Amino acid sequence: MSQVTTGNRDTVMVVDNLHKCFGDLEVLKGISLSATEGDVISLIGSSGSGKSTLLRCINLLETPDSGDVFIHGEQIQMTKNRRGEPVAADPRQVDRIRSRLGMVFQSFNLWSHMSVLENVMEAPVHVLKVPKNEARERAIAMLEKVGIGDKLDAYPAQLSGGQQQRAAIARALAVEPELMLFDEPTSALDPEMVGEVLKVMRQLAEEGRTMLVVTHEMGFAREVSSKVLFLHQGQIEEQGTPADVFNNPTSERCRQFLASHL
Amino acid sequence: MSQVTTGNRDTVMVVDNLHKCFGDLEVLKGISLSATEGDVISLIGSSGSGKSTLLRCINLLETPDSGDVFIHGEQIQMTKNRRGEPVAADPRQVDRIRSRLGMVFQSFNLWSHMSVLENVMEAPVHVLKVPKNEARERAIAMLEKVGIGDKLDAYPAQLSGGQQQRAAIARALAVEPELMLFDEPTSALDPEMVGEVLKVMRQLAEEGRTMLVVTHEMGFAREVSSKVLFLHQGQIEEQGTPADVFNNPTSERCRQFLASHL
Amino acid sequence: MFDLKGYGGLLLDGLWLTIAVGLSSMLLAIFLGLLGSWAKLSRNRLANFLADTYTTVVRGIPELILLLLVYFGIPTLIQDIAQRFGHDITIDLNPFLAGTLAIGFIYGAFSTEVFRGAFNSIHPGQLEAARAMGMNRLLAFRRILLPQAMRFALPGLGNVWMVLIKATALVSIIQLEELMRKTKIAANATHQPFTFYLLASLIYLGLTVVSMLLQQRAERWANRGVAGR
Amino acid sequence: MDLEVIWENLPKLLQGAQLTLEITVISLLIGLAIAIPFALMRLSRHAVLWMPAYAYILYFRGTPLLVQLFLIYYGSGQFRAELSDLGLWGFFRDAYFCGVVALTLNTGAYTAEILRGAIQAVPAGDIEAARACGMSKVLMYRRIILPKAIRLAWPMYGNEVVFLMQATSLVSVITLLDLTGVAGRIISKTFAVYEIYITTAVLYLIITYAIVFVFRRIERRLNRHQA
Amino acid sequence: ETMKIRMGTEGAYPPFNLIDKNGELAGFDVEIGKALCAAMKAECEWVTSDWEGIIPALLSKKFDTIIASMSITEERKEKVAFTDKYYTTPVRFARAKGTDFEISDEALKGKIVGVQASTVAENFLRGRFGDIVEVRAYGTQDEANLDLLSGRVDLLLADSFVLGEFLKSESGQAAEFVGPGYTDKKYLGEGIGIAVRKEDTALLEKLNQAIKQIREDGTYARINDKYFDFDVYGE
Ligand SMILES: Nc1ncnc2c1ncn2[C@@H]1O[C@H](COP(=O)(O)OP(=O)(O)OP(=O)(O)O)[C@@H](O)[C@H]1O
Ligand SMILES: Nc1ncnc2c1ncn2[C@@H]1O[C@H](COP(=O)(O)OP(=O)(O)OP(=O)(O)O)[C@@H](O)[C@H]1O
Ligand SMILES: [Mg+2]
Ligand SMILES: [Mg+2]
Repeated sequence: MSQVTTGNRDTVMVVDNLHKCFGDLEVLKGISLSATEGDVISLIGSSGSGKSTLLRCINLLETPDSGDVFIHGEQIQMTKNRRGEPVAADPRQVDRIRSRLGMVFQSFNLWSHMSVLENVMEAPVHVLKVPKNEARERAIAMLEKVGIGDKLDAYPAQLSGGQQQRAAIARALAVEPELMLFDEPTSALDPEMVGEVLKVMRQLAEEGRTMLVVTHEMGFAREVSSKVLFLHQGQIEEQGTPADVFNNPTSERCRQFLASHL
Repeated sequence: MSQVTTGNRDTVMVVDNLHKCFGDLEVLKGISLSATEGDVISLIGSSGSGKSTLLRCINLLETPDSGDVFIHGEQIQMTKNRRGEPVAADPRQVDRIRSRLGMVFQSFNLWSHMSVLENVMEAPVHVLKVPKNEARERAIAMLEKVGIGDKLDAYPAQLSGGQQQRAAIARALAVEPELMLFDEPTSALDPEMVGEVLKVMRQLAEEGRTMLVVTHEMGFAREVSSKVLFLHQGQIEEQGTPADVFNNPTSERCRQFLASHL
Repeated sequence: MFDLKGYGGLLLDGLWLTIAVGLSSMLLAIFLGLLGSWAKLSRNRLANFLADTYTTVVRGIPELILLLLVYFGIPTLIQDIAQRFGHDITIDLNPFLAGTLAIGFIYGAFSTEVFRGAFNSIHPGQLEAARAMGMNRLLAFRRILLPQAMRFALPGLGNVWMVLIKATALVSIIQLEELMRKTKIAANATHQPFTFYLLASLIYLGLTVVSMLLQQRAERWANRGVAGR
Repeated sequence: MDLEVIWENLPKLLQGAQLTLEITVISLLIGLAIAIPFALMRLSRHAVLWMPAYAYILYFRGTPLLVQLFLIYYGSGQFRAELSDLGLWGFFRDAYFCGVVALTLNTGAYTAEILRGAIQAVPAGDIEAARACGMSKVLMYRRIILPKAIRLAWPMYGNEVVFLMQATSLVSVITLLDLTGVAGRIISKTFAVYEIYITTAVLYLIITYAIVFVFRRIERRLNRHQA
Repeated sequence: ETMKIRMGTEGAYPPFNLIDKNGELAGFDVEIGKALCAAMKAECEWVTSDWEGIIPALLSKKFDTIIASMSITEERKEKVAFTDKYYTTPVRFARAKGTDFEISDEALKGKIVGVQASTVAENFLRGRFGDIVEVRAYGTQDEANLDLLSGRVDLLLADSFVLGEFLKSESGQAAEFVGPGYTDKKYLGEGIGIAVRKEDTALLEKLNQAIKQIREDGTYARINDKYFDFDVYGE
């Protein structure tokens, strides 16, 4: 397996031998990966293979059973609580790290009691302490970029599926995160809109931001990403540049998966 | 515009000049369409164009402002309430008609207090009065078909996005509906699983069931459907056989939309 | 610890009556609460109006007054009318029934509000899915809405129950000797109000502990399937 | 119906109603202020935090308000010497103070329990989204969880306000003359049972209606987001 | 045919009427009531009711008489009819030992006086001293007693017998009588009577007869001596 690293760029994230179980079900069986500045890593794999769980473990929405996560070289400190379950040792550290990550959820998770604009402004204003006016301007610009500038005052319940997803993307981008975790960010979008969103993402990559993207869009994985990981039953079965993975997959399972792509 | 009809097959559904507003926003501006037995109609269009709203109007989850819906030749009777809002005249008629339609929601809407199996058994047992044992067997078979036979007793919150979507598909199919309304049924699925689900749908089409499918999968629209509709700003801009629409779109807007397909 | 001067048995009798009146009126209250919240959320204006009137008026009038009106006022009125026509009748409302009806009726209004809030909290998609499967209103209510509403309603119902069980003390005014009245009797007879009031509060506390444990179990059951926090 | 009795006693009843309103409002405001920290403590995983909160909520929800009033008022009388030494007897001597203390602690416990239920009912997705953007626990509670929980709790809290308003009628056991107390006194003099009770009921009804009206208004504002 | 009467009482006003530990009614009122029944050759059934509901209960025929140490007052007479008195006691002030409150209009100025609500003692206090003292009304005598001891009130005014019982008790040692006994008819009424509904004139007549009879045949004296070391009937 080849490893994509570029000498003079910073390592943004390292995941080392991550394990996670839900009850008896072992969902992640020792995942290791790393991302350097400007990397766009696509995570592909069949439904239920653990992609969302991996993303959620990286920003500690799920607590890994074992393994380490480093963000910008800083290790997220873990400890065990009295029941022997692993927990974060320092909640402040976690908050601080999270505020530099952006996440788009598979199910969007927009705050239903806030308008779209309020959703997007929330973190910049209250977490990053950006002045309100500035945050509003940037939020509006972001929402216009994803094509829902006319829905600023609508509540999430009044949006179509794709509009909700775009609002969620805008919300994640509004904190100008150093590392972005996208969980199927284009699943509810039409091809045209997918194109638009991908354009935004490519632009971000060029600005040097790092992204970890779970996607079913093989087109995206092939064209935008600098590295592709194929997850299968909780393990990384295959990884490499898009060219490697798509043209010469070494794993049988991966070949099969890619073959089914219409 | 060409119209796809086949002389000796029954007309399953007719929608005639449907209008729907949300407040000032006119979402559907006079939609007419019809489906005959065995038809698979793909509804494509950009995000926010009114696709979900159209599906929801057909089974009266949204009440249309004007226009008629016929299911198997039976017109859904509308009347006005005292405030002048249109409402269904006979709730029993609506219930009866709905029990012959199946719907997969864009946001799945699985019942969160029931396990996957219970979700799928619910309507057959309590609406259609299928004996419990029989319903259970059929539900299990259906869940296995969509590949989540190992998640029978999991609750929706414990499923991955794609698993939830498959459970929702199984739930809709379990009532063996005559007309199925699918709202982006494969959005959360990986390409492999998309292939599986499409196989199931194709099979259903061959059994003579009729389907109306909102989709962003142009591959699906092209290969499976008997008719493609392109919705734009609440109107049908383009319709015809997949070949017609994809190869010779007459509308400028439609051409543009399809061009962006990666 | 407490010198009860032999009044323990008396208090126990009172406790049973408190529990009996409490449970039966709570059942009535839940039934009326479901009915009332349904009426409030329905689109029928008459039902809205009736339910609104019910909850405002009943919640607004002090329970004591309502109870007196039901138990004394109505029989007196009927007797007076009968007398005017030359009949001398005695209307004897069973105090247990009257107490249960009055308290159930009053707390039905409070549980109406609890259920209304609970039904409002259910994600609309849950009902839509039920309707789309062809469930009629009643079936969707029974199978989908009610179980999910219980999730949101249980804490509020718990509160109603806590207040209700203590409000049963009111029925002493209609000659039902429940715990509080027995306590008063014992406190007066022995001139030891602290002893007996403290004891009564401990008994109520015991009832509460049992109720809270049951409520916790019920909440755990109602919250099945929701990611545990 | 003897309208004259009503007319004659109306000023006294209105005075009683004023006391009722006063005590209700004061206890409600302080009660709400203490309910929020207690609800949060109750949900904490640290025994030092949740145990006292649990005990407080249990006791004040678990025992009759009548007994609480009795114990706080007459009980404090038993400790006059000790309270005097602490300089607190001046407060406890006053029935008004004791009444407000008892009602505040009582409504605080009920409100804390309502809030606890509502906080637990906040959808998991909302909380995850808040955590994912780096909100600290405090910020998350302030911006996401509490605003949402208040929406869920609102109708039940409306109940609690009405409960409390009516519960104030018990303060007559500690010699305060609220609306019910005044009514009782007039009745014992005039025996115009139905006249006075019905007038009292109407006064209570007016207050309740005002409360319900305000709560409805606020609820509608809070629920704007529900399409 | 024997007459059937339902006798109503409170059961929470010892020693006049109370419920003993076996749940049986006892007390002076109750024994008098039983004696009256015997004298009338009536069959009696006893019913208890909270004090607040006792007159409404009589009026709505939950029972036929109230024999619960109820003073005969003008206001009550508007609603119910009373028999002749069957006992009467004066009311008196009490103060905490170690205080020097005297009973005179000047000395009482601004003092706080505790009294049981809805009793003739309250009537009297408000009528006679209402402009001078601050009246504080309690639900039960015990509560008023507690507040005398805690110093929240300066003086108590109550039925001299009930108060005497308290002063004899252990906690009552810290207090003492002060001033004379009052029997002012204007406020204190004409003594304690049995209430019946106004229309039941025949019953009223019979009860009055029976009271006379037990006074004469010594039954009253026998019951009196069981409870009191003086004649509670008054003059
Ligand atoms: N309840 C509502 N209140 C107000 N506006 C609404 C409501 N529901 C939908 N809309 C608006 O109606 C338009 C059409 O919505 P619809 O959900 O039908 O779009 P769609 O074609 O399904 O889009 P997508 O592909 O993103 O799901 C959108 O602009 C949306 O904002
Ligand atoms: N809270 C939970 N409790 C129990 N099992 C869970 C829970 N969350 C996820 N799982 C299980 O873990 C496995 C991995 O889930 P995950 O959401 O990571 O899949 P995924 O790769 O994101 O799939 P998809 O493409 O369908 O979203 C699934 O089998 C799922 O059922
Ligand atoms: Mg996923
Ligand atoms: Mg849609």
